[in-house]
Amino acid sequence: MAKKEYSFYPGCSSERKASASNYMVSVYAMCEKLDIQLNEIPDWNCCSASIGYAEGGELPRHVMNARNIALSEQSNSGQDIVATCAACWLGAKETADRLDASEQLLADTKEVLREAGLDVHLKNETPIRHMVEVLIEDIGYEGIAQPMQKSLEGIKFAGYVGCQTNRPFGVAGESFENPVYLDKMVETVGGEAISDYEKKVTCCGGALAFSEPEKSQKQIKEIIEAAYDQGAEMIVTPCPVCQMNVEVYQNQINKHYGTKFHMPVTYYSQLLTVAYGGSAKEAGLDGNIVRAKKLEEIASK
Amino acid sequence: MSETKTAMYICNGCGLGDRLDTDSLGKLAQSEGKCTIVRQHDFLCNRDGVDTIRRDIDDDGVTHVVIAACSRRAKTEAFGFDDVALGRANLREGVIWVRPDTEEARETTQEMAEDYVRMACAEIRYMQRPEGNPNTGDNKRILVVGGGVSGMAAAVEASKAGYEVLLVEKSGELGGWAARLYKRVPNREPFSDPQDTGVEDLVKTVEHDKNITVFLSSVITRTSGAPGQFSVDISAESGTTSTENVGSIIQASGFSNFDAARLPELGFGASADVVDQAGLELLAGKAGDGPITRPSDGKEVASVVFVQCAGQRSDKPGHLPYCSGHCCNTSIKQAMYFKDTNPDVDTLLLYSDLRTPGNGEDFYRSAQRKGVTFTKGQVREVQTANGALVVKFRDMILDDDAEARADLVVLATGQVPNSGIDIEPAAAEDENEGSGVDAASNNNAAVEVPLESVLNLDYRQGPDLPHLRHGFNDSHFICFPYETRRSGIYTCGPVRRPMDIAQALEDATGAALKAIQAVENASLGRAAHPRSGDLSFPSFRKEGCTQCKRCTVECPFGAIDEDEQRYPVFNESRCRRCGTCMGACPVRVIYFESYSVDTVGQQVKAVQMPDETEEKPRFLVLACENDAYPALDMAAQQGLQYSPFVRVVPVRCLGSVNTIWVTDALNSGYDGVMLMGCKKGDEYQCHFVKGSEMAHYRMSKIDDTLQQLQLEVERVETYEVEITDIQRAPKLIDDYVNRVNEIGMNPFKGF
Amino acid sequence: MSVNTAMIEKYRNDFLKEVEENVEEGHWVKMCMQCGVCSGSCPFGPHWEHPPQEIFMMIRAGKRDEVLGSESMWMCTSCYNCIVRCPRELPITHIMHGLANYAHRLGLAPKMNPTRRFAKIFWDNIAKTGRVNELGLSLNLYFMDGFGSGVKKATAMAGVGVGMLRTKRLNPFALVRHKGVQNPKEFQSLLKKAKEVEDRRKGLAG
Amino acid sequence: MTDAVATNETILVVGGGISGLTAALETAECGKNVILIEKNPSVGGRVSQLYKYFPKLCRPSCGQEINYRRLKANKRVRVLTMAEVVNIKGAAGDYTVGVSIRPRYVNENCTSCGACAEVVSAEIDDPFNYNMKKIKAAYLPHNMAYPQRYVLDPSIVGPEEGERAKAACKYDAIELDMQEQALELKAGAIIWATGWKPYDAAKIQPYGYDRFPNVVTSVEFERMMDPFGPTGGRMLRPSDGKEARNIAFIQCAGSRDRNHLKHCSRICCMATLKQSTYLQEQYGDDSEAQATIYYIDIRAIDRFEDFYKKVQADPKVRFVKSKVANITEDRDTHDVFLHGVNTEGYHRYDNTHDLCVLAVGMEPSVRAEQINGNVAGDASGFIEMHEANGAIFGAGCASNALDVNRAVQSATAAALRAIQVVNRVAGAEV
Repeated sequence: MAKKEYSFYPGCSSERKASASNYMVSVYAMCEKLDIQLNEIPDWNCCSASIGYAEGGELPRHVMNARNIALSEQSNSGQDIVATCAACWLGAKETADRLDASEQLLADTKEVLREAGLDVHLKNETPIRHMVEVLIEDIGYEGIAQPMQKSLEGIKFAGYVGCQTNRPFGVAGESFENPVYLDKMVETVGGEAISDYEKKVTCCGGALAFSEPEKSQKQIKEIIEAAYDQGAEMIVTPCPVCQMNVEVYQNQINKHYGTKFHMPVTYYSQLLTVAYGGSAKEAGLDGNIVRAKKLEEIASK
Repeated sequence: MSETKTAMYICNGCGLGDRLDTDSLGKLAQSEGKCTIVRQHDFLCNRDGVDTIRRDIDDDGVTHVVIAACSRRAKTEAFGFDDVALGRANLREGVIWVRPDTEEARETTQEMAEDYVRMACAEIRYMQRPEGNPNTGDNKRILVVGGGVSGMAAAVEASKAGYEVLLVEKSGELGGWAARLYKRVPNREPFSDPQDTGVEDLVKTVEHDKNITVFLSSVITRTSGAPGQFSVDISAESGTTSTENVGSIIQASGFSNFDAARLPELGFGASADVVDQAGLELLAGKAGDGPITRPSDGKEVASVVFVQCAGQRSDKPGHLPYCSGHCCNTSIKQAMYFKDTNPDVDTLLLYSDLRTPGNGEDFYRSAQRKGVTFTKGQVREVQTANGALVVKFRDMILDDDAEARADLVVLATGQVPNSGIDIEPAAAEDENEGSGVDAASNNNAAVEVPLESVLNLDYRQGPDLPHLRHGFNDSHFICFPYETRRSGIYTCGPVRRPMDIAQALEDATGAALKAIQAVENASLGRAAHPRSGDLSFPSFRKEGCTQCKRCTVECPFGAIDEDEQRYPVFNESRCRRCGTCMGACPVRVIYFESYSVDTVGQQVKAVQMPDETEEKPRFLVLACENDAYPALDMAAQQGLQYSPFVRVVPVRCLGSVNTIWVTDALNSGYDGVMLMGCKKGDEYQCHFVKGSEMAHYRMSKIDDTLQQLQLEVERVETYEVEITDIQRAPKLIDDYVNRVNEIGMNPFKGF
Repeated sequence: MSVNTAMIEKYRNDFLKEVEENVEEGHWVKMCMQCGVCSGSCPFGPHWEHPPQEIFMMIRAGKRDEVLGSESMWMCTSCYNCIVRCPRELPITHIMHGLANYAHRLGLAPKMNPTRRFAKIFWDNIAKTGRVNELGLSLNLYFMDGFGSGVKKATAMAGVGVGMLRTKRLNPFALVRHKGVQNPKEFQSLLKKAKEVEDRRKGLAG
Repeated sequence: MTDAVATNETILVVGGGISGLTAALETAECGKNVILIEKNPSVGGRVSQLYKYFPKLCRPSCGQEINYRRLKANKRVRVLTMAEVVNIKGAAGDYTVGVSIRPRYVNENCTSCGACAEVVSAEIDDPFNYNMKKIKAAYLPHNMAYPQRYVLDPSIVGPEEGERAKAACKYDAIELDMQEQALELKAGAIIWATGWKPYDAAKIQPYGYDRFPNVVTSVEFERMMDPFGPTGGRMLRPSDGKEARNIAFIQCAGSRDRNHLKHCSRICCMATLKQSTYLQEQYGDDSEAQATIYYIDIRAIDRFEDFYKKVQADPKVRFVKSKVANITEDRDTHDVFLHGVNTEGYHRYDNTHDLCVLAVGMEPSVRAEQINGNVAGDASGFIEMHEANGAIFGAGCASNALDVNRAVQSATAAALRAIQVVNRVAGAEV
């Protein structure tokens, strides 16, 4: 397959030793097997996520995202921007849309960026895509199956797409209420997907897991409970915020609600890396607080 | 009468040949039936079968044809002989499909078929091929009453089809209410802004149209005659009256505005700044593109509140119980008058259901984009103390009592039809017990317009078209909006039902089509809807008539007038051929060429009556041809079965059932008579309006004669049957037959 | 004269006009037809004092203080469920963020609202180095109410912390030094300039 | 059968629903020649799939019986079924219309005796019942079918089932070698009455029509009431066939919605009010049966208000001013949970129902721009009157979302517009 190059926007949580560093490890391993080259945007900055709205206001947030786009257009020109975290993807894409829609906002943004010596045309020509879009649209399910060496047979996954990876942009052709691409990906690599997983697109509380822990943890409890009810052994998700929220608070939820959750929460990239013969380490399985034992066994075979 | 020659064709197809002894049927047709030609055919409705019949008619001078095969509703393309008197004996759906194919049932099935052959022969003997009503008029001019947009549109559309039109307008100018609108609700993509009314152009088109003659400041003082031959007196204010002949009439007399003085609680009358929608249109007209100012002090309006359903959708006395359909869109349009001149004017619209159907949704969104605020609110009161207007309302969305200050309040009041005099106050009596409105002023309860007739019909039953609920002259039927109860006269526009300009223009074009259709059919002597194209017409033996006037009173379409000696005058072109008069006539002098007391009465007598020892009762079923008879057909098609002892006769309407058929049946030994007609009452389904209702009434009179003859009243029953009662109809027959069998045979059997 | 009173003077009675002028995507508020889909779609819906639909109605009804002082908008988890289902295509999530930002700027938002305070901590965190210092963020959050409660909260979350450390998803050194963009100073001035341009645009200066 | 003689004084009506039929009959009864073409094997259109009409609760087949009698008695109307317009050439007063007729495999000899159906075992989905039921592959479209002739589904022509049907027919009405036919028809004016189709409820993802069996559309619910329909006339839950007694009706399902149908289809409110009376009809005064209508505005326009008042007085019907946000399902019982907020006072609800009916809106069956390139249409695809349309006139639901009464009005008006063109062509000054 011809080598595919993308301008890569990793996002803060993906940095080494950050909360989603194992996501990055598995993404790089996966891309290597799929002949995808990720050229990181030099000196990228945070997208302010959604929670930045309160203090940030409109223009500062757009300037932050515009800066990333400008840097990408400058050093990785002609390459689609790819983000692995939904918040980064959303931040950049929304800014691109808003700048395209409002001359005023574009002019203000350019005026500010000029101070940092960044000239930018920002006419929304650079497509801003999520990694799952790249996998489905550019690689395709056959492409995903192609480098497979091991099947993840025998593991039942609840595909938890979450909110921002699915809305408001989502993947073309997929329904907001019942996206099926994650289930298809699981089945492509031999896993068993629970296609009618009830909490597939329910929000885990996002940033409010920090500021409103009880309310978010009630959501998370229902998300995990539904996975157990429908016979899932693991949850797979495309979003670092969902992964962290659904994984790290399980003990607190168990204490608070008396449940006995011990549900591994993995990334699609970890599944693919293992399926492509990658080791547990290459798949970043050592980064999972709740160990994905069955996956590790397959990886070690 | 020209030489009549009758031929009977018996089909052996569709299982008739196997299930019936068709040879004996043929012999029967010759002997008892007196048919000169009797033929059998294995597949009567195919090319060869049809050609056989065609040859007999063309070469052997056959004038009366009976086809003993399937139902009169089937194979009409094959058996479409309209140059002979045609009868159908329903052996398939009427006999073999409703009886089991068993040995025990063979005999009674054969008897059924034989009776139906006898009945068909009896009917054809008394039938004439309808020649068409001789007393026709061929005037093709069209009269339009009312010069508003509805009337003008009707006139223009009729003229475009090449017809001459007379347009009579009561006021001094054309345009009606639409002319007083500043702008109208848009009727074209993108549906976002008020549109010019286009009334001036319409008025110019009418004035320059050579086909249209306009009578201003004129009213109709007398209308008489019938479709194709109406004579109309048009009286001008100046006193001169001209009599014109026209072929059909379109009544577009429009509406009057609800008298908002009936809404004191909303401040109308107490403050000049509380206006109705018509009032706001005047203010907008005066303001032109400039800002609208308050009537009281000329101050520019900075805030306005629209109160929807003012005096509408309410059961309070003097209010309108219905919704006028256009007022939500109109209020939105009027709110845009303000917003388009000055976006800072606060416009609040309080609704209970915002009704902007169809593309009105774009108009609603456009209003919101312009900043009009909408909320669901029940307005209790508009306070007008010391010049400031305060609208007190219950905000249903925020669920609290709120108030809004306003420089101007617009009340969305409704439309009241100018539908003339209510000629059936008795009927209107029971309709509005609920709303506590006294009958006399029923239709004009809401407005003090003096009661004057619109058409001044010189008809026995009254000067105007009958009213439906709430005083509208509308058709009672959903699939036939133009089926009024006066032939050749069609209503359109808001007099028919509340509507906006877009629908009025469409309605007017439809009414113009029907008026053209009326003049074309009247000149050919063909009936109008629902028995469209029927050539038969009513005539009567004057010498037998006792001037009891029952026919002139009971005719649902007011087609029969009275001459000086109070004999009925039949106005054939006004007749819808339903036969209600024939059913009413106590001396049975009224008849149609193809449908008379004999064509059914002789069928009743033609049935062979087994004597009481044979335990084979006989029951007559008189079934309405439009609902009950098709229901029995479809029951047969579905393989449902019923008693072999009934003989079904389709009738044009239960209203045409003459009581003589019932008494003859009972006298000649029938054990019972069953009538199956349509639903009656408020939501009546009978397309001849009162047929089913009168049958119930007349049959209740039969009970007295039954008791005199010591016959049980249960022998004669009248049922309401719908066309979809495919499973119920056969069951009704069987239950009735069993019930009467328990009572026992008719004692008169064998006399 | 604080920014807030300036606002009241300028927009005497019409809160809707004020929102249209100053709140992100505020011009959409008038397009709501009160159907109820957004309120019903919100995962945190039950916790909203006034669901989004009611906020739009209150804005039209001029209830300025109840809206700007309400906790509701701070319950928004930015899950976009309302945006994709709104029959009028209102960008509800952005309007809620805009209202919260505006209330925050006017100082009318509820002082002790946890999300408001966390959002400020988050912004200051990323403004410092251009990237999120996750450890710094968590600690600032725990200790925002002082040392005592901070220790209590930190120990409650110790289990999570250890788990993250063990799996190398927590960088202890971040306490000391966190590397973000190459030139944090220039980045911070960028944000400062952006704020000035926006305030000038919205007439909020001063 | 198809020796359709047509000149430029003939009027072509496309679509045999109530609007097409009305336009054809009204035109013919003014003395004009008409050709009526209908895509399905029988005329009748959507109204023949309705159980009752609002507001009178009368029967559509009653009006159809009258129209069929007018049709049978009028030699000026020629009906071509299974026929569709392929192209339109020419201009007002002189059109040439390409028509293609699909093979019915049954000729005019058919006496609808049903013998062929008895020997055929293969079944197909019944389009008349929105595929909720199976029928034999040799079938009479429905009780009131006109023309009253059977049809053979192409799936059994070729395999021996077709031969068996042919053998069973005593009147050699079955021709297995019938081919698709192309026809050129002349016409002075064209009345386009192709009507509407219900919006595809599967597109309304939050309501899960494609995932939950007990979420049905209003047209499917209407079919359940027909004794000859898929459930023998009873309101049953598709999941377990049990009686549905606690029914939810969701108004504006995919309507007044920029993500779906922008326009309001006018009839869905009245259709739901009508369908709420079916509970009383089926369960009598058993108070346990309950209908809940979730609405934004009840649009019972003008005189329909009387009917709305009657339904409001029915204790079995509850009104909730709210558009349901989404539906979830109990995976075991398949009961549906409706989540939303009642706009009047903002009360949140999670109501359980055993059946949910989506009052879907109307889409034009053929969008204006698909007709022949230059027919003007509004954004929803309904035909809009415009000189550019020449003598192609929209009638009924092809011109707007209309109830039956307005559709017939529109068809009658279209008839006159067509006649005006034909009269000009004939130069026939009356």
